[in-house]
Amino acid sequence: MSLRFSLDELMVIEASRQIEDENIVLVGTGLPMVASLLAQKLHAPKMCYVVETGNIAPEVIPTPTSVCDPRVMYKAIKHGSLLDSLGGILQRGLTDIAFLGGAQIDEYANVNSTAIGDYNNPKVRLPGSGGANDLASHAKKILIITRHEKRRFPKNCDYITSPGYINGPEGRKDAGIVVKYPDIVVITNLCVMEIDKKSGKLVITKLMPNISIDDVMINTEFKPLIKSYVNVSNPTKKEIDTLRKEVDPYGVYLKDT
Amino acid sequence: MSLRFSLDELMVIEASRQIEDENIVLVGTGLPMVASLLAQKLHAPKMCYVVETGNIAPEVIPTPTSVCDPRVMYKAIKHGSLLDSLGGILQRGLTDIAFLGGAQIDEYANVNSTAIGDYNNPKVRLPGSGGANDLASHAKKILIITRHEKRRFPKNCDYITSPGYINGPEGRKDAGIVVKYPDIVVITNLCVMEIDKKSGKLVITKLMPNISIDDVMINTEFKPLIKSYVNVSNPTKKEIDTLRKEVDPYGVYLKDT
Amino acid sequence: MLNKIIDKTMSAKEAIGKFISDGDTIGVGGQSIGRVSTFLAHEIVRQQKKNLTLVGCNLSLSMDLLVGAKLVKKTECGSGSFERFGTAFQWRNAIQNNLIEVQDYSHLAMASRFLAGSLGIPFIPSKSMLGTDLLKKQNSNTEKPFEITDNPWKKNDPVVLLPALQPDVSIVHVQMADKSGNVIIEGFTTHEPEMIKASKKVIISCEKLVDTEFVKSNPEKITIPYIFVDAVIEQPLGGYPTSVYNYYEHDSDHISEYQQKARAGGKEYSDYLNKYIYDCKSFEEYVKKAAGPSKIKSLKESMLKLL
Amino acid sequence: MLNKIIDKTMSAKEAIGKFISDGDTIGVGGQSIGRVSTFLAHEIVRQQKKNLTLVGCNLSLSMDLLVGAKLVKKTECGSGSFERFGTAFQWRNAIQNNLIEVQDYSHLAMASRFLAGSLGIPFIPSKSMLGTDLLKKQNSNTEKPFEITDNPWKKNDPVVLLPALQPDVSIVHVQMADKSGNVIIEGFTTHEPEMIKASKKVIISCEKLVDTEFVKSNPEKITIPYIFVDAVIEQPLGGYPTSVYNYYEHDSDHISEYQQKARAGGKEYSDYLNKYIYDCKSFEEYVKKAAGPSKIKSLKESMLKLL
Repeated sequence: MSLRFSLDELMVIEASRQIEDENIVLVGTGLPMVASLLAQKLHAPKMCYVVETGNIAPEVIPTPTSVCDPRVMYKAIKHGSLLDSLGGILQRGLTDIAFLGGAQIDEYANVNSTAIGDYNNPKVRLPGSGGANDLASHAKKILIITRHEKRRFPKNCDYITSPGYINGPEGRKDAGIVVKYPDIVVITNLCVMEIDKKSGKLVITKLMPNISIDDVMINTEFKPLIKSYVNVSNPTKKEIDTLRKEVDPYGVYLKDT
Repeated sequence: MSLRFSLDELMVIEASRQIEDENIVLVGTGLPMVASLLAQKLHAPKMCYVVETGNIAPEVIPTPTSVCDPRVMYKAIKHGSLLDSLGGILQRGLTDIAFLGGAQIDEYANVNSTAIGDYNNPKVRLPGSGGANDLASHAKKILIITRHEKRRFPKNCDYITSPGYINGPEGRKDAGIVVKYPDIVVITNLCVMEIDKKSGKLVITKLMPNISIDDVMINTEFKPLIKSYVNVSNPTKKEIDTLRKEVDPYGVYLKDT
Repeated sequence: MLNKIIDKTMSAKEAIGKFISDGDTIGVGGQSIGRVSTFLAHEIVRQQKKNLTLVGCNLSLSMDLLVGAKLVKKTECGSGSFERFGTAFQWRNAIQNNLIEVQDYSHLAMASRFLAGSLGIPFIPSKSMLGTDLLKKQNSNTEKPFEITDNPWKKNDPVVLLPALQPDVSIVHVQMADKSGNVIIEGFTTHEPEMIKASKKVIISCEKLVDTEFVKSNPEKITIPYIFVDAVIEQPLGGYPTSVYNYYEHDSDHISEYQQKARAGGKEYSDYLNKYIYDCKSFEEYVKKAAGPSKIKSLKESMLKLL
Repeated sequence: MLNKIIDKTMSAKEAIGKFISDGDTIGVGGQSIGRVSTFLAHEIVRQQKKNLTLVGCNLSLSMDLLVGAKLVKKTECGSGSFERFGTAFQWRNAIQNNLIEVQDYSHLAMASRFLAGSLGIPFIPSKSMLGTDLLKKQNSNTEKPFEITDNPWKKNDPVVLLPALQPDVSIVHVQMADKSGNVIIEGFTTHEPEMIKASKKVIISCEKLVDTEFVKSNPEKITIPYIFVDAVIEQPLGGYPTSVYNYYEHDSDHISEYQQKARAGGKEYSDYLNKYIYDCKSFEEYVKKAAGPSKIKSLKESMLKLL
C-alpha cells in the first residue's frame, strides 16, 4: 500500500462512510461538511444537504467556512429559515444524520458546548448550544467527528448541552426525547466509538491504522467499553482523490500528507 | 335630495364609513369586500386588505366572488398562507377591522354559522366557522353587514360559533379572549346597532332613512336596547358614484335603484 | 444537491392505490372554488377507498364528492362551503342524517394543528374558540379534540391546546412541480404548506411538470421542497371545475350543476357520480363531458385577462 | 393595495433614537459572519442605549459590540459564535465576570419562541432540550424561562413549554426593501422572519432601496410585508464586515482584527471602539478605515463569482 494519507483524512473518510444514499443530513461547516460532501460524491449521490440557517439541498461549492457562506446557498432548492431546517425537517423527524461537535464528550456521548467549570461561574464560557441540542435530540443517527484529546473525553461533562444517552440505556426515553435509541458514532483520529444500546455507553468498535487500544485509553479520561473491534479500512485511492481534489481542493480543512 | 339609492346601497356605504385610513382589514368577498373597497377609494387610501386565504394587500379588481378569486390576488404584496393571515396578522393582534356574517346574531352579538337546531341533531347544518370565530376573537373592531330579518336576530343563538360579548360586559374577559372589549357594529338595511359596553348588548344607534324604531323591533326577535339614536347620513353623490361605477360596476352584489 | 433526481412521477391510479388505505386520514387541499384537488378525489372515488377521515380548512368539492360516494366516516375541518354556490350539500345531508362524525374547528385552529404536525410538536396553543360552542358542544364519538389549560406565564389566562395533526396522506393540486416533487404553488396557499409538511405521505397533481433546473434557478418560487413529497402526477385541468390561479377560472355552470344534484341527492346525485366519474375512463373524459374544449378555452382566457 | 405608499425611510439616527429606549429587549438579526446588522448596532452604541436585553439565535458581532460597549444587561440566545473566528469574546468575558445575565436556549427553542410571538400565542411546545442542563442549570436572576408539562394526548410524554418572545424592537440588515417596508431577504433567513413578525417595532437597513412596483411584480420574493416594519434605511455595506448574499463576502481581516481586540479586552478593545465607532462620523467612515475601496471591491467581486 503506497497510498499516503493522514489519520485526519481517514477520520473524515470513515465519517463519510456512515452516510447512506438518500439520507437527509443536517450539517454545518468544518469537517462534518467535508465528510458529507465526500459521501455525496462517492456513494450517496442523492443525499440531501440541509443547513441550519435554512438552505435546503444546495449544490455546495468547495469549500464553505460558515453556515452563512454563499457556497452553501448555490442552487439550493429553497432558502428557508432556521425554523424550516431545525423545526420543519429536524424536529419533524425527517433527519437521518446530524453532525455534532463539542468541547467535552462523556461516556454516554453527552456533549458540552456551553461552559467549562461551574455554569454560574464558568472557567471558560463556550459558544453555547446553537442547533447542537436540537440535532442531538431529533436526528436518527448522530455523528461526532473530533480529534482525540484526553480533556475532550471526561467522565462527566461539566454541563450537558446536547443529549447522548444521558445516564444509561433508557436515559433518553425517561427524559421524554422522541428519538429514544439513536445510533451515535464518535469518529476520532484514533478510533471509532459507538453507543452500546445495552449500557448506553460508548464502546470502541474500530481502531485507526497502527493505533492500539492502549493509545485510545491513554487519551480518554472515561473508560470506553471494549468488545470486539476491527481496524478502520484504509482509504481507497478514489476516496483520497475525491477528498483532496473535489471536496477540499484548497486544503481549507485538511492538509494532505 | 334627488339622489336615488337603495337601503342595501346605504348599508354598504355606512359600513365603509367605519373604516379608517391605514386600517388593516381582514375580509372575504361579498358585501364586506364591497364596503372595504369603497372605503379605500373614498377616505382610506392606505387601507391594507388581507384575505384569509393568504393574500396580503392586493389591488383588488372588481368584482371578486370568492376568497380564491384571482381578483383578490392582483399585485398582492405577498401570497401567503391562511396561517399568515389568520395567525401572523389576526391572532398576532394586527387586525383593526374584521367583517363577519352568519345565520343568527343574538343580543350579545354572538354569531351562529354552524347549525340551526340541536348541534348533534341539526335541523339545518350550516357551513361552520371558517375563519369567522378567529375574526370575532382577535379583531379590534368587528363589523357585521346583514339584511334585517327577524329569524336572523333570535334571543339566543342555537350555537355560538363566533363570540360577541357572549353573556355580558365581561363575557369575553371571563372566557380568556385577548381582545376583551372590541367595538362591534351591526349594519342592516333598517338600522345600525352597536355593542353597549356597560351591558354587553346591542343598542340601536342609527336608523336608516324612513325607518322607525318600531320597524326595527318588529323585525328583531330579541329586544335591542334603545338610547339616543340618529339617522344614518344619506349617501353623497361621490359615495354612490364610486360604489356603482368603480367598486361594483357589474352589479354583482348590488343592483342600483 | 439533487445531483441525481429521484423520479416520483407515476399515474394517479398507482399513487392512490399505493399510498391510500381504507381508514386513512386524508389531508385535502384547495379552498372553496379554488385549486380543489378534484382529479385526485375522483381517483379515490374510483378506487372506493373507505372509512376515510377528511381534514382541512374550508373543504368543498373534494370532501362533498367523497362524502357523497359514502367513503367518509369523519371530517375535521373549519367549513364545508362553496361560498356563493352554497353549503357542501352532500356533507350537510350526511351530518343531518347522522351518517358521518364531524369535528368542528376554526380555520386558524386547523391551520395551527397542521403547523404543530409540521414542526413535530405534539400540540399547539390557540387563543381562538374561547367562550364559544366550538369548545362546548362535541359530536359524541369524537376523541379529545382540545384541552383547556392555564398560561404558566400569566394568571387567569385560559389557553386552548390543540392536538397536532399529521395526515396519513395529503392530496393537493398545484400549478407546477418537478419530477422529484419540488412544488410551486402560485397565488393563495391556504392551509396547504403546513398540511403538506405535516403529512406522512403526499400526492401532488400539477398543471405542468417543470424541469429541476427551473426549480434551482428560482428558489423563492418553491413552496415545498421535494423531501416532503411522495408522488407527482402531471394533470392539466386537474383542479377543474374550480379555479387554478394563472391557468383557468372556475366553471360556474358545472359547479352549479354539481350543487343542484348534491342538494337534490338520491338518484339525481348518483346519476351525477355515474355520468362524471364511474362511467368516465379518465379525468379528461369527465372534463370533456362537463365542459368541452370551447368552454375550457374561455375559462383559460378569462384567467389570463386577470393577471 | 398600497395605492399610496406610507414612506418609512429615515436616518438610522432618527430610527434608533425614536424607537429604542433604555431597558428594551432588542431582537438582533444575522447569524455568525452573515448579514449581521453592524450598521444599526454601531448607531445604538453611538447613542448609548442602556440596559438592553439582546435576543436572537446565533448572535455574533452585533451582540459582542453592544456587550463590549457595556450597554447590555442580559442575553437570551442559542450561541455567541463567529464560527472559525472563535467565540464572541466580549460576551464570553462578560459572562465569566458575571457582568451580564444570560439565558441559554437551543436555536430551535429561540426560533420557536419567536414563532409563538409572531402568531400571538402565549407559549409553544418543544421536544428539544429535554434531559439536558439547558433545563436544569439556570442563571440565578432569570425569570421562568420554560415549563415542563405532560402531553394531554399521550401518557409519560413530558413536553417543554417555551414562553413567546416579542422583542420591543428588532434590528435587521437585508438585501432590499421598499420605502414602505416590504422586505426582501435573499439566501438564508435564519430566525429573522419569525423574529421580525413577532416584534413590536422593526428597524430595517438594506443594501438597496427598491421601487414598490418591483415589489408588487415579485410577490414570491417578499420575505416580510410592510405592515410589520416601522423604519427603513438604505445603507450599502450595512452588514460589513460580515457577508451579505448577492452583495459581498465577509472581510476575514477585519473580523480577525475585531476578534483579536475583543479577546484582549481592556485598552485594546476600547481603542477599537474609539477608532471605528466613536471617532467615526458615519458608518461609511468606519468602512473606509476598516477596509478601503479596493478591499471592498474585492469582497464584492468574490461574492459575484459564487452566484
